[in-house]
Amino acid sequence: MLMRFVSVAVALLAAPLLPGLINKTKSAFAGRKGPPVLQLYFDLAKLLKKGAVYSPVTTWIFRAGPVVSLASYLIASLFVPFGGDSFLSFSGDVIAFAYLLGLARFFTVLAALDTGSSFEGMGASREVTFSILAEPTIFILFIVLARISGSLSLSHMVTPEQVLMNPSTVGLLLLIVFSLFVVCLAENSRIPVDDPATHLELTMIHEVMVLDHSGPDLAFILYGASLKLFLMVSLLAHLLFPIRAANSAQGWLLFGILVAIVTISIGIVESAMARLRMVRIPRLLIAACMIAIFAMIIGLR
Amino acid sequence: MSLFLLGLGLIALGGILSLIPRVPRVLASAVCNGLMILGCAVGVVPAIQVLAGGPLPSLNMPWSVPAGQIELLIDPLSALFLLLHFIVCGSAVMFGIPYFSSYEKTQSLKPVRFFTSILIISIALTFTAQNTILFLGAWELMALSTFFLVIFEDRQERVRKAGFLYLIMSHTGTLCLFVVFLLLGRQAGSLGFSQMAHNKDLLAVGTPIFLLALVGFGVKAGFMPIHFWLQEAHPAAPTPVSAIMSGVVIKCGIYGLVRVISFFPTLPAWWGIVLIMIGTTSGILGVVWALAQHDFKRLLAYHSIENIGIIVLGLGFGCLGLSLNNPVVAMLGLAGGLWHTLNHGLFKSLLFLGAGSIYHATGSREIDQMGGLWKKMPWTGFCFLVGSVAICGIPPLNGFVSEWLIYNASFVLGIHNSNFCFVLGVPVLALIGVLAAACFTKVFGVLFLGNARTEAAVEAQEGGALMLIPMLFLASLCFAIGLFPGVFLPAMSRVITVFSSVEAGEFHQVAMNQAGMLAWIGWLSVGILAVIGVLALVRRLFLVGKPVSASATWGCGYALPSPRMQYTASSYAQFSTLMFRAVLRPLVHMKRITSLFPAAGSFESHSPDAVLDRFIPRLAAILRRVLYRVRDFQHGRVQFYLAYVLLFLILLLVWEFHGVSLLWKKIFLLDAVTKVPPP
Amino acid sequence: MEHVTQLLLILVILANLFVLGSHPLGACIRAVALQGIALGLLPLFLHAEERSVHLVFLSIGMIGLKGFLLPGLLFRAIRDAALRKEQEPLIGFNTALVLGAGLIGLGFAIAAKLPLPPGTAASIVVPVALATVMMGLLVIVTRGKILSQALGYIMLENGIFTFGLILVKGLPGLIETGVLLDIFAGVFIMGTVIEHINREFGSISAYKLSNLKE
Amino acid sequence: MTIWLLILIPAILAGLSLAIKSNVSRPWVLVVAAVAHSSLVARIWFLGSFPSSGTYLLLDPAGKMVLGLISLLFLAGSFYAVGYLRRRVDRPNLTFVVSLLFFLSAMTVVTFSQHFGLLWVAIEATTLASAPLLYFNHNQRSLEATWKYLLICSVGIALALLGTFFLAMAETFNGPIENALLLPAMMARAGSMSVPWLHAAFIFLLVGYGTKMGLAPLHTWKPDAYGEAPGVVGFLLSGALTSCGFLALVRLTQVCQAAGQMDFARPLLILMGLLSMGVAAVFILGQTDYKRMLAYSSVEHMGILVLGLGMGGLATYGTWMHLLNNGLAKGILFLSAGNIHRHYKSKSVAQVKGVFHRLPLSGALFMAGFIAITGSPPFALFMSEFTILRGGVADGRWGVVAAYLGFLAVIFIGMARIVLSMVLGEPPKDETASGPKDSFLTTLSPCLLAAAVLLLGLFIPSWLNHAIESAAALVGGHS
Repeated sequence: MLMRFVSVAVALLAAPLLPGLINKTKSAFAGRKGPPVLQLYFDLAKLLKKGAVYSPVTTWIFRAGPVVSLASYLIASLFVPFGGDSFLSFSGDVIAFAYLLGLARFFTVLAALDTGSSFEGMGASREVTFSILAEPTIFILFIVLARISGSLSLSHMVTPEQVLMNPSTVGLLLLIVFSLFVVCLAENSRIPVDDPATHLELTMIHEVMVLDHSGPDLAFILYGASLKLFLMVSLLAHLLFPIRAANSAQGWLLFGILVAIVTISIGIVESAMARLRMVRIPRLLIAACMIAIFAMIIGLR
Repeated sequence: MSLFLLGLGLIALGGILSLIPRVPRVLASAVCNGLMILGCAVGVVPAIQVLAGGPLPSLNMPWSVPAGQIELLIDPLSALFLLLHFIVCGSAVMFGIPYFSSYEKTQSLKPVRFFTSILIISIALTFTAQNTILFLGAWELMALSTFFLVIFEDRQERVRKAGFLYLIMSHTGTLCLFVVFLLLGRQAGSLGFSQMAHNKDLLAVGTPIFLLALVGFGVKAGFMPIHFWLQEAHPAAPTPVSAIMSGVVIKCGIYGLVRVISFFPTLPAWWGIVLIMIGTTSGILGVVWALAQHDFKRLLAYHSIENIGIIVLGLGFGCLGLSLNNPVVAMLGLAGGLWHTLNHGLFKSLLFLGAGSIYHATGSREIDQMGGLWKKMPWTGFCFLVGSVAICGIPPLNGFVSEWLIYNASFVLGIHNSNFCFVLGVPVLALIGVLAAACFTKVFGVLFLGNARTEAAVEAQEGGALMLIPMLFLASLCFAIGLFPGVFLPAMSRVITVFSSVEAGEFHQVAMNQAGMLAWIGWLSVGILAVIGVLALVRRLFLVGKPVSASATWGCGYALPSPRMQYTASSYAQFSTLMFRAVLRPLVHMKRITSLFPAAGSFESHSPDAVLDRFIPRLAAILRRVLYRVRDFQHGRVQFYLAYVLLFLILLLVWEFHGVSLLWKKIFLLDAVTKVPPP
Repeated sequence: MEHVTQLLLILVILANLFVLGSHPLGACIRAVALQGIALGLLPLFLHAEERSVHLVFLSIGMIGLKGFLLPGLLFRAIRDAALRKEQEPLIGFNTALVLGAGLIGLGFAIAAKLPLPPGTAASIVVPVALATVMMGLLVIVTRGKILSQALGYIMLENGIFTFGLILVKGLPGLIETGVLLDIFAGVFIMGTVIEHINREFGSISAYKLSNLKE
Repeated sequence: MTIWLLILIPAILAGLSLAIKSNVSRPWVLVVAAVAHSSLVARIWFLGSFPSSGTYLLLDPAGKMVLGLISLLFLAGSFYAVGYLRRRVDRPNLTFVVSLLFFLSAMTVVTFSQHFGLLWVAIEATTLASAPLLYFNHNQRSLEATWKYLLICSVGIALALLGTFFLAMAETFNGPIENALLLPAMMARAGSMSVPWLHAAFIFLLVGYGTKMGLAPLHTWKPDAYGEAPGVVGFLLSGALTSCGFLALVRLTQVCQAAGQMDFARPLLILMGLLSMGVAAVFILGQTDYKRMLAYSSVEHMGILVLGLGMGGLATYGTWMHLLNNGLAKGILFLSAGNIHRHYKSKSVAQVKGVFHRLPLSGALFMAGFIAITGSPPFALFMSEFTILRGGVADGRWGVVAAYLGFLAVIFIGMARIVLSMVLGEPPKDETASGPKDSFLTTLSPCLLAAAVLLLGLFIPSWLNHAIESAAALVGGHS
């Protein structure tokens, strides 16, 4: 039990590392030195020390947005296995996991609309539109995973050890990983869907929704975003090498390496690709969805 | 039973007293509405007792009409629906007190009170009747009283059209039900429900019964594509009535379907698949059309279609589970579907009451004319938010509980079966959920957040305690179910034992297992609230002693933003509806900006209903042409009329004396067919 | 006697055909009057074996009524309305004749299926009666003048009477009441209405009477 | 004695009314006649007796049902007629009152007559008595309607006469007999009747009395007559007179049944019923005149009656209930439509808007009548139409069941469109140009009728049920 607490605590502490790692990768590709890997920790510390500025248009919802979304990510992290078993696990927790992300999105979007800014409204509109495509994809992937693993609990689903016994399903796993990777990029506002680095509001999705937040609120948002990225990367990491480890040193080592691989791949994709035009993004997501459906057809056979 | 009858009696008394002429307004309102609310409060008690495992109250009296019998029984299924019914109606009636008072100057409220009481009573009888005649009588009475409530503002063309549509669709559906119950009665040898249940003979005519029940009950419930009265009638009715309609009346369709299915001792697998297909269509298309609306009551009406889709999806899985003999799936699907019925009734009536509150305050139903209402009506805003989160199926509210069960049903089927249909539920529910979230962020965001767009929205204010109490009551119920679902599961497992094809012992076991799982969901929801509370505290602590200042919203450098520049409901949904334009086929009226010094531009879009606004007019045009021809037979000349007499006479003579009669009998299926033997 | 009966019945049919095929109203009325006289004579020959007073009275009454009174009334009506010809039939006279012939055939075809009680004198009574009824209806249907329609109605009545004659023995009284009452209804009430129509519409063309329709 | 009183009281009062000079007070004679008639009928009903006067006039259960209905409707109609004629004192109403009383007399004879010849005479008399009623308005339109009514019904009745002759032929086929055409005697020796002649008689009587009843395609006089006649006349024609036609068909069916010829009669009755419903459905859809709509509704219900009669068994039991219910419900509709017509001065649906707001009581009654006549609970017609349907399903006549429900649905849609567009909406602005509003006498009868239809839908007293059952038993019906 104690190990599980520790496990979650480690994950929560490690989450802000990922954006730093991605940025490092990108800098390496660009031939720059780049910001330190721990940059986000510094940012968070600085933001938490600051006061906040609120628009008079905003209400309670604006303040609740970051809190609710961070709370959902925190709870969601209980279902995800890191170095070993997840903190919590019950049949059907996978649905709860997805809907917690939905709760976070719901309040983030409302907080954006609360500012009365047309830019933030635009961001919110885009966010929900892309989620319309991403969400069913995730669930289709969940079906395949449930079918392979025979379980409805997230920590078992992303470590379907049966696959290793049956080489023919390895291809299936690859399809799943690819599809989930695309969804992960979209959900976490990475290139080619969204560009977290740009400051042109018109081209952004997630960043534009949080334009008006400041101080601890922004810290909550930034931390929440990194946590969400960490959670999804963790899922991908497990799927890359689906073996169920106890909360042991080897388990954490393996997990760390896999997370790094996925994170660096994200960095590589970000470096190698340009941001897609807004109207092209649905096509990318639909492609991911089609791959997921293909996986489902194979998986159901 | 006496409590139930006492409740109905109080409600009836309220209705009858409302007809007394020349009573002071305040007194009439207080007495009639008070009696109705009290009646609902009394009536809900036996429902709760039954769900808690108490004995089933029943009443059996002779009734001197052909084949009639006054036979009432509150079994767990009835109790579930009665619970919802009395809660929603009591709340709506209380809400109606201030809501209708604004109409009092222009028209009499007597019909509203009278027909409301008739409506409440007839629905309660629908849910408890155990005799076909009584059931159909109550059913049609419910439809008629709803009709009279819908046409409350009959001077408006829109309301008249809605009332007409509702009436004819409802009656046509009822005619299908006549056959359903007569077929059941023919096979069972009696028109009593108790003889129909568990009857093996029913299966011989199962197919026509099922299909006709789908049409007959589906019209009332709003299955696509026979939903099309719904999005007209719900917005046209006064809001408390819309709340009852969306919360309870359409649930009568679900109740009837479940009741009929529950008679069958075994179910063909294709029934479940058909239900899943209907659920999928209604769910997705309902929410897609909702997304494209900008009249908030119409939008809520389309959401009712969506949620009916979810309910039917759940029932479909349940039936599939029953026919595949998989108690886990059956339990999950049926419990999910029926529970969602309850949940939807609660949060949808909550949302309608919220909408009514806004309409009462602003006099408009255009989402795009609102904005910033949270500051004026925080309580309504809070309740509406609770309803919005719940309808999207997001934790920690009740919508999540039932959707979680249905998801699980589909997942469990998918793990063990290779049929594509079986797993359809999962992505469909995901799509519906995310579309609903898109829609309700739109509604809530544009109504309550940002800046007010019109004068009416600036001057809006809360409608008083009588409006808020029912909303807060419903909202608290949404929370209660969301936070403590495990408490309600035993009641649900009792409801499911009503099905003839369910063996109680086995299901109880499964139900108990699920209760363990649902307890987790409850803990999860509690956890969310707790973590939110802690984080809010943390945030507060961080801000202690720090400067918190106010400054205008960052306009990306634009210095003079006006409320009209905010994202509207239409613009917010435009990107998403673009993806569904193939089915929505929106009508766009736009003045493009073409010159360098542009004149005022404009943009307007409507998404007409596919069935009502596209298919029906075409059908009607064809029909009109044919009718025009036929009506020429009555063209006024008496000679022709006599010619018909002559020709008819000759026809009959030839028929009789030259042996054509046998042929005619064959063509018109006039011959009696003996009872279908059991297989 | 059989031959006389046959002859009278053929006369009835011929009168029918004459009315169907000709347009001077006067001639048509005369033909119907002749038909009435022939019918009036029929009971005497049809039940030749028993010459009862009853039959004689019936015969005289019929001849008086159908042969003289009704035609007289109709003559007066055409004089009042200054009508001479049926100018606006719905279908041509030739077509009407063909249809009439068809109806005679039909009458015979149907009658062939209806057995005659043993001892009935004239075998063609039934087909002639049926044909006359239907041809009377045909006249009403095809003619445009209300007077012609009244004429058709009398033919229809004549057809019924023809058949009734078979039953005279079995059902004393019924035939008389029936036919007289019917004549009363058909002609006197209709006559009153015709007069009203003439006043209101200024014509007795049936075509004017087609305002009420869908 | 009772029989002769019932027949003669209206006739004598008709004579008395000649002596009354005032157009205002004369109509009260109707009420006197109706009250006297109905109290005598009520006495017959509650004593449970079946009076007879010789062999020709005798009350049997079927006649008792129809007699009760006619008397009740006439009672309702008489009060309304007083209210109606008070509004139309400008028109002389002597002919109207006298004809109405003779009409009652003739209908009474129909219910008693046990002899086909007498039945025929009485029905012919009803035609003659009702013709002046149609012509009450004395304008071109009513004249045309009267002419059509007379002509078509006269042809029909002539065919019925021929049919009666055929029936006599069938009976006397094997030689002269006593009591020919007398119903009980005929039924007793039905087995030895000549079948071909019976069939021919059936066809001619069906066409003849069917014309009187207004079955399609012989219904063509109905929309014109009902459309042009005053509301109360339309009501008595559609409720009472058609019941007489129905009784004639019941007599015919009795004979067929006794002769074992129902296999022949059934399909004819069923087809004719369905045809009537179908024609009514087509013409109600898109109708623009609400009184004509009521006429087609009458065609529909006559169709339902013969349909039920043809199906036999349970359906026939339902038919007898329906006869009663239809008569009562037609009263609500025709009488309230008459009020609406008087007020709006138009029969066109397009001209009549917002009756609920202008004439609340008549509007509510018209709406209630519509709900009742289309067979919706809680009104009694639901019970009877449902029972007929139950009979169809019980016998497994799927084709009939499907057509029956289909037509009911179409008729509901057609009527709903018309009725709703009339009762709802904004009434015309200039209230001064409109006719009289509701008065006590013109709404009393329809209100009471509505109450009766409602009560019968919730509760059927055992004595009434017994009467219906014994009437149905005559033609092979059972509950």
